Amino acid sequence: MDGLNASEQREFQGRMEKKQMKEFMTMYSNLVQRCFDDCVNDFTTKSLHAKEEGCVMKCVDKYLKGSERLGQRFQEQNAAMMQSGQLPGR
Amino acid sequence: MDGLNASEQREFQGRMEKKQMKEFMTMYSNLVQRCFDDCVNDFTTKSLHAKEEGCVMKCVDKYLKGSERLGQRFQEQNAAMMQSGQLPGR
Amino acid sequence: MDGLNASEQREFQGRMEKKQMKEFMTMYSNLVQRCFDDCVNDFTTKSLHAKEEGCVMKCVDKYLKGSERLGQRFQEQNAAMMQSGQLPGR
Amino acid sequence: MSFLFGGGRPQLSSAEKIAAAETEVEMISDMFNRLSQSCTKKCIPPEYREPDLNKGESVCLDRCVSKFFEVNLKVSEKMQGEAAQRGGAGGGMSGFGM
Amino acid sequence: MSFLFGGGRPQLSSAEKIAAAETEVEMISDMFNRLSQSCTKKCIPPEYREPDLNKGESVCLDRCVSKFFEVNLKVSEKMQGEAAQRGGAGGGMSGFGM
Amino acid sequence: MSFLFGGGRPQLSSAEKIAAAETEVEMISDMFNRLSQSCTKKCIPPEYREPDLNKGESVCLDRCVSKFFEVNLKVSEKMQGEAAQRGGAGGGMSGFGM
Repeated sequence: MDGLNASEQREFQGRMEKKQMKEFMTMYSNLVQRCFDDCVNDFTTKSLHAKEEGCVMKCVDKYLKGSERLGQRFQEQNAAMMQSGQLPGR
Repeated sequence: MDGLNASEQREFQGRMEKKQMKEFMTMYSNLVQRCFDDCVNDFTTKSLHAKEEGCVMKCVDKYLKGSERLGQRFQEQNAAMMQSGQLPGR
Repeated sequence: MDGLNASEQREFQGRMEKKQMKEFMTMYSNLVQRCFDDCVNDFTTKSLHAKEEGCVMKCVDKYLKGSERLGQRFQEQNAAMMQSGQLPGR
Repeated sequence: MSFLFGGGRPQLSSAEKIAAAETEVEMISDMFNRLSQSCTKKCIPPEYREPDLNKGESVCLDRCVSKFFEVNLKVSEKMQGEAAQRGGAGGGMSGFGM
Repeated sequence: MSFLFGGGRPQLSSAEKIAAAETEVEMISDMFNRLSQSCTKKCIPPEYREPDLNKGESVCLDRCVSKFFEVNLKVSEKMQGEAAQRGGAGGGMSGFGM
Repeated sequence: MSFLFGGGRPQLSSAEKIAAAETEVEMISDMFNRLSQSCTKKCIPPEYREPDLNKGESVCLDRCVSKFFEVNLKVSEKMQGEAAQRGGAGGGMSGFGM
């Protein structure tokens, strides 16, 4: 990312925006699938019952908070690693 | 998909055909992997035995029928959702 | 791959190199995730302990040897299948 | 998908419009793949005694699709609600059907 | 892969031929990745007592590859049979090797 | 990522430089996705009694990220060591941070 000139930077930014959109959609789909898998296991009815719906809501909240926390730690660790000269003994 | 003019539609169709090919291949690979995983668990021989082969055949049939049914229900639900003004309360 | 002329071959080779790089990265990520999943299950400490580290090292070795072996067998089988006129009874 | 693409964005180039339509199809197809994976696992036991879907499996698949859509809708509403609270753009990503 | 591309299609442009070759490689590589995943799970227990593959693991991997190819072939034959019955184009997708 | 791209390669075209930067971002994002998947599974039980992360879950996630980075570093060092032994180019793929 370092050696790019201004016009290369712009091109790169454009591609990153597309990627971010995809990342967001993947995150969203993971969220739906995970909360569905964990919360919905009764197929004697065709609509969600209250307990399942409550589970889904809590699942979404917890998942989003978890992702946020993981993202923060990841960035900290990544920054630390890059600053440390990247590799131990280098 | 709505706001595309004729030439945009053509370009879009072309890309969709490529995507359909990929979808088909993914479906095929999922099918092979799933039936292998579920039916083959004995590695004392190097060829499939009759029981494993029978399991694979039934697995393929059932999987294809299941996919077809899921596809139908999915389209129905998706159509219903789009018709209903998309979002409740909108 | 057969019907390509020289310049098509070059274009194809170029794309294959990019793909190989991606394959390598996927293999690397799979390796990290698998050895992490199998070896690290204690979160009462924030650093790896000796037992976990030993497990990761053995896991990496075994995984790489396994991948190599699988790759060899895969190529043999694939070659045999293509040579046999591809499909039984053809 | 106005939630994603900003319903009222003024003018998109051809390339952008095609890309947006493509993204929409990709998202629907990704959702279908995930739904298939989840519902197959939940409804079809890995024994394969017969090649046909039996009654129980069929009904289970049907209901599974319904419930998956409902979960998708709930999640989508919840996330829009939160985006709106944070002063987000509004608009609506109403599940698969854009 | 003639099953997919229609063996007797008359003339493909350069771009189409390259894309077809690319698709072929992608499919083979996808199959290898899936086979690796399945066979590693079935043959290598997650304990890692030693860094080498032991005899049992090695033999298991070899047989697992054979059986995976055989399953792929059976599935491919079955699907061609069904495509043919529906008056499909014929041709043949003979597993990984096109 | 000099391990992958060969630190000392002389001159890259614009397209190559952009592609390299893109690959780097993709790899970091792939690693984050895998870490998220593994750590969520290991730290958050699928019961969802309350909408917040409790203390135990929070601490578990923090430590899980640390340990995942450490494993990544160990694996990266090991593979560089082996590449070097085989007379490889040297350079260094130091985990996520390139």
